[in-house]
Amino acid sequence: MINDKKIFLTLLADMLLVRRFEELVARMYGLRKIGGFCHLYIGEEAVAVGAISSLDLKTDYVIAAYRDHGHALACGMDPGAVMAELYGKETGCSKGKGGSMHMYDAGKHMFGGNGIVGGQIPVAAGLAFKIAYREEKGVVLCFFGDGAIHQGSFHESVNLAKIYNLPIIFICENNQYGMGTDFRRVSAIDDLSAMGKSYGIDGKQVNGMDVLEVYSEVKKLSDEIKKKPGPGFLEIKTYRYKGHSMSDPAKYRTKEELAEYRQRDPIELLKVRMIDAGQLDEAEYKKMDDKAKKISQDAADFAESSAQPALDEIYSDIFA
Amino acid sequence: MINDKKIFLTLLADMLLVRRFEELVARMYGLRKIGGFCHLYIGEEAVAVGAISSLDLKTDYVIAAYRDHGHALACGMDPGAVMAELYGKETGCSKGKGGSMHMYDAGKHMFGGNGIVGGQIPVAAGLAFKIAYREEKGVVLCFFGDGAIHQGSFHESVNLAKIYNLPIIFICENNQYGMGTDFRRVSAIDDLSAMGKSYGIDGKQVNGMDVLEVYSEVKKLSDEIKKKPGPGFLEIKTYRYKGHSMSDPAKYRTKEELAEYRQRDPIELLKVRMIDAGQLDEAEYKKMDDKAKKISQDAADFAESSAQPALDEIYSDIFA
Amino acid sequence: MELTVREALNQAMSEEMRRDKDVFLIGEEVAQYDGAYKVSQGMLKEFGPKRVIDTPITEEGFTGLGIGAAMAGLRPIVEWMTLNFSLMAIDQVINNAAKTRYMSGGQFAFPIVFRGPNGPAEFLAAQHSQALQSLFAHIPGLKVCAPSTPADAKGMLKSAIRDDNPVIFLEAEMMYSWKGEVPDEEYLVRLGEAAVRAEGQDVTIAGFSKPMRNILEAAEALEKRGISCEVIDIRSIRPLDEETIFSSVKKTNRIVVVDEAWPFASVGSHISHLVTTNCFDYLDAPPGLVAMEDVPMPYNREMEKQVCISTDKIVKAAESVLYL
Amino acid sequence: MELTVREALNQAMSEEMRRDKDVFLIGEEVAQYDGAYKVSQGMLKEFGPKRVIDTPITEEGFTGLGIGAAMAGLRPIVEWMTLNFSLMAIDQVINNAAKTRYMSGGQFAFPIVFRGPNGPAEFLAAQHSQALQSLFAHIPGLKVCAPSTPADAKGMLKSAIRDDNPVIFLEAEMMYSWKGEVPDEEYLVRLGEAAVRAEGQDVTIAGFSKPMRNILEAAEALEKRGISCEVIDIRSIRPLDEETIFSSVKKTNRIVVVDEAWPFASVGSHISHLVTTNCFDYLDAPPGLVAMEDVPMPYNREMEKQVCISTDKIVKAAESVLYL
Ligand SMILES: Cc1ncc(C[n+]2csc(CCOP(=O)(O)OP(=O)(O)O)c2C)c(N)n1
Ligand SMILES: Cc1ncc(C[n+]2csc(CCOP(=O)(O)OP(=O)(O)O)c2C)c(N)n1
Ligand SMILES: [Mg+2]
Ligand SMILES: [Mg+2]
Repeated sequence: MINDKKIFLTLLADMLLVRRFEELVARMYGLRKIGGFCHLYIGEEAVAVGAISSLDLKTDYVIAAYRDHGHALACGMDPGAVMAELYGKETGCSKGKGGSMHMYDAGKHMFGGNGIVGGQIPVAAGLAFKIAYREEKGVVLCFFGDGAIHQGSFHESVNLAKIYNLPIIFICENNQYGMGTDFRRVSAIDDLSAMGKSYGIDGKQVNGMDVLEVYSEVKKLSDEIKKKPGPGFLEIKTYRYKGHSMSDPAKYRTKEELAEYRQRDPIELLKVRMIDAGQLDEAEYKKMDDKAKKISQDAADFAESSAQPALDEIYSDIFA
Repeated sequence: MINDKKIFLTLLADMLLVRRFEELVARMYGLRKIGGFCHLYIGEEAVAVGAISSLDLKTDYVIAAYRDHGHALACGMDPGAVMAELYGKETGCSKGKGGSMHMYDAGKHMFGGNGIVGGQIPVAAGLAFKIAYREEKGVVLCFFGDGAIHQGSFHESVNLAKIYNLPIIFICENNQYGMGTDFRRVSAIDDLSAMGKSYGIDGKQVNGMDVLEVYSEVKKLSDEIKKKPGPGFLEIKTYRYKGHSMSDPAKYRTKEELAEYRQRDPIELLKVRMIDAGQLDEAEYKKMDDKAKKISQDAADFAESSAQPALDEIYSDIFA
Repeated sequence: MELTVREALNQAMSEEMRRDKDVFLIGEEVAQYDGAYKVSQGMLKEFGPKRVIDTPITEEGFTGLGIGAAMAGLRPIVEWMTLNFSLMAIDQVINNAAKTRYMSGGQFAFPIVFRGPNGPAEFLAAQHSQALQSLFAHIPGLKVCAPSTPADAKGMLKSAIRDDNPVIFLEAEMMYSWKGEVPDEEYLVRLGEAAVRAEGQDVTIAGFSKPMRNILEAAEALEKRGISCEVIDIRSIRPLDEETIFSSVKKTNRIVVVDEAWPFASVGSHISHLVTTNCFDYLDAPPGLVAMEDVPMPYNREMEKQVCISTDKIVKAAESVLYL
Repeated sequence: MELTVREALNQAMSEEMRRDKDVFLIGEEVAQYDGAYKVSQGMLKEFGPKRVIDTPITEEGFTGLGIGAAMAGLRPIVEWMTLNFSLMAIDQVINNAAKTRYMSGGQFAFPIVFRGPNGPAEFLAAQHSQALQSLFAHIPGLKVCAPSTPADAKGMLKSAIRDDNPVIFLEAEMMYSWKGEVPDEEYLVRLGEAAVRAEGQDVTIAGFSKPMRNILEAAEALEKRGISCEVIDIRSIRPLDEETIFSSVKKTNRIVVVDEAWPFASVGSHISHLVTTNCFDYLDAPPGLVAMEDVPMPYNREMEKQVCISTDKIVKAAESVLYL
């Protein structure tokens, strides 16, 4: 496990930003500034932040599903551009054409955002294929949910990645539910990491409420892959505090279950650990938290004051 | 392992019929009586014959891919109707509309015949679903190739079968090649039966050149399933003597490899075993073989003398 | 009684499940969650988990499973959470459901319904706003329907469930809360029959599903200006009730076809083609087509509105075929 | 020089791979087997296994892999062994290749070609005889081409490979052995341009891909009877060269469109619709459409012929629009 205060502080700040940003998104959704399907990442921050922080996005790549605000921010995308995208404004990262499920930043190597469950997994293999083809040193992190793992696209892609020795880590973000469905109800096995075996990969379960564990495991694996290309597979166990999307009251789980996970809150966990180790005090934490709130609010202000896209923009960006 | 002369004789006769039938098909293809994609089963007879002979097709079901003549005959379909289908005649099992890849006999519970690699696997799960839904006692045998196992449809279907406890045996007929591709080149693992683990199933490899082993393993598994419904998974290792289809010269493999497998010919193996056990002599064998040839020739004569379908039949059988 | 489309669909399925124990409902979130759009509300409770079945997110898998179950004699209703996801299962629909009866020389029937919301809703962007009727309507062996009222939703879904052939049954998210009168007693609406919603003389406007509201609004606006519109709710895309459309055009001599989909190779442009071919000498103007703009759907709401069908676009198209 | 379509396609790919090291070929049996239809003959030998890549039978997987590689900057050629199997990958094509540029506000380009034989060959039955141009042509964000000569096959495939957008490139098994003159020197045929194969006055006959042979035969037969045909090889379905078609119709006042696919919601009926909409006052007869019979393809060869396009059907359609 890492033990580097500077990294700890970054991880904490990044998780706080995602948390505060998403809380603000929820409010703005309530105010109808944002519409459509909107999936929040609250509770799961340690996964995207821990995993992506360990990368070098000059050479590495990230691709995710529709629950992608956290990944976008963890890739260092401009919070203003992400929020403006949620508002559908022309300053949004996708010029207001993509919305919540379609965050992209080509320069930051954030390749989406995909609304089709499992749809990004073969594409991710293609990103890794490009790295291998050009003999570069990068690795791809492909995020998908416990619901997505049963899609055929997962099976096909992992096999392809293995036979071509592609530098990719398949990360199943197991937040226990696919929409209203407890993952155990739709999976033949409970330890999803065992699925790697079908492709000659030793999968591993990782505690996704512990950002340091996530960071360390992803870093270790990506370092190995950069030396000896080939796919890795991690099941990162996590939990979402909110409903599946803004319209889901999440009646399919108990209050107790939610409360239990809140006890293991990833931000709280790191904070306490750092305070215990004398690396942080409450005042410093408060300052970090305030900063996260301020960045989020600035993003919302930016989005609010940005212009609507011109209507004839509906015809642009179809062909290159 | 079974030891029942009556069953041995049936298995031998059935394998001989498939062998002689397919040899005649090859000749008739050469004479352009048969056209299109035509995939022969020579060398693999023990798989369909062994597996299907162990069933009771009043309650059990069979579904296969496009290499389906052997399965059709093993289900007890009328050889004349199968041959006439290959000839495209109105007396064909599918009235000349299906051809080589689309053998069906609703009454005999032979449900195809599917030209899309992997396409029959979810359908097979549906047949098993019907058995479970109606609380019947049957089991479904779903045959597919080593090439088909990488299709997403396999992964999705096995998971479904497990979570719904469907009575089905997934049978991967591993004849070592998918078209011109050695299965090891496109599979992350060599022991395909290991893939069952992802779905909580103990897969098993079976020697597909030994019809008694196939018969016994399938029988054991289907008996178990009839007692306690749920999917099973067998990888039956076999070998096709001919090219992938009639147009394939099969240059991708060595003469030695083929010769080696011919040494373990499934018909020869059972014959010798029975002769050694005093259950058969050469004359009896010759008689059985002649009968197989005669049935095949009769089938061809029937096909030859059957009428072409009326041309306006192109508009029928679309809707029920 | 007055029902929403959602309730009408729910009643159709529930009544048919009471009537025939071979009918069952399968799909993502249809059971414990009562349906992503609550169309199956209460059905798990009434029929239990054997007949109202949640699936993993495996469209190809559970669609094919439904097809196999139908082939073996059951009568599945497969819910696609939205039609967008049917693209992952389309091979099963086209290559197995639509063709196996033919390939087997008529040995099997496929009494199966595939249903779910189709087309754009609001704010959903390109992957979640697709109207896919044209892809399915292109394929012989499939029936395709798209009702626009609670009464049709119920009567046609019941017919679809009793049909021995695969039926693609298209709903629309925005329509689920639409209300309308539905007969109290049991009834069916036959597939393959269009409905004339308003009789008129000057121009025919024909469409189906959600745009029917815009069509009726447009007709009203035009009536106010003294233009008499004949409004046809196509309802059944395949089989298509060509007669009703053609006889209307032979009367009005002008038609606007409305299809909430991309225009190229669409149901809409096909109907335009059929009208031209069959009513050429009656046409005083070429058929008008109101389709979605030919672009992926943008997320921004104003852009989205720009892309979609609107009452105004229909009025303009009617003016155009009337040379106004 | 004289080449077959097969050789022309092979040259197009090989030349582009020599020119640009980001171009690679991936698909089932393209490498060690030299292609199921031998289109990639010798390419593994020349370019090695890094650039000519065999895949497992996983259309969704390797199609999506190609899309990702294109998104990251490479220029993949994805071979579908036949277009029939593209149905297993169509979600990737529609939801990712066609839409991601738009959904990202123009951040990514998708320089990718999907190619393979489309439509009926001989004796292949319903699952292996599908002409799927209409499904792809319906989708904004895709280009679709279907050449009919070795020269176009080569020149258009080279253009498709250099295009920064997803191109569906439709071939035909029966065409692979067709021969024709191909320029010796390097050349490109631009996408989006139709070719007038014969000038004429009395009737326009327009089509693409394999039926072009029947069209030319039909035109010859009609010429012998003194009927002068203008023959248009559409070549590029999307973008469609509407101008060439419309100006021909404005001259001849009659058109027969030939599309080797099911008629409903097809490219063929769409072109008929476009012609009516844009040339209404010039038309002396409604457009004729020669399509496949609206049935799944039967195996029996005589039935198959009955279902397919034929020279005779085209002649009859021309007679019909000429009121002969
Ligand atoms: C192919 C497809 N099927 C269904 C849906 C509808 N849907 C959206 S999210 C979702 C649940 C996915 O769960 P999971 O993969 O666990 O991701 P999570 O939402 O938990 O992050 C479903 C069913 C979809 N978008 N795409
Ligand atoms: C979806 C799909 N992709 C490709 C093909 C072309 N194809 C037909 S058979 C075959 C090889 C299949 O190999 P395997 O599953 O091992 O079966 P075998 O022929 O060995 O019995 C291929 C690639 C097809 N029919 N369907
Ligand atoms: Mg989940
Ligand atoms: Mg094989």
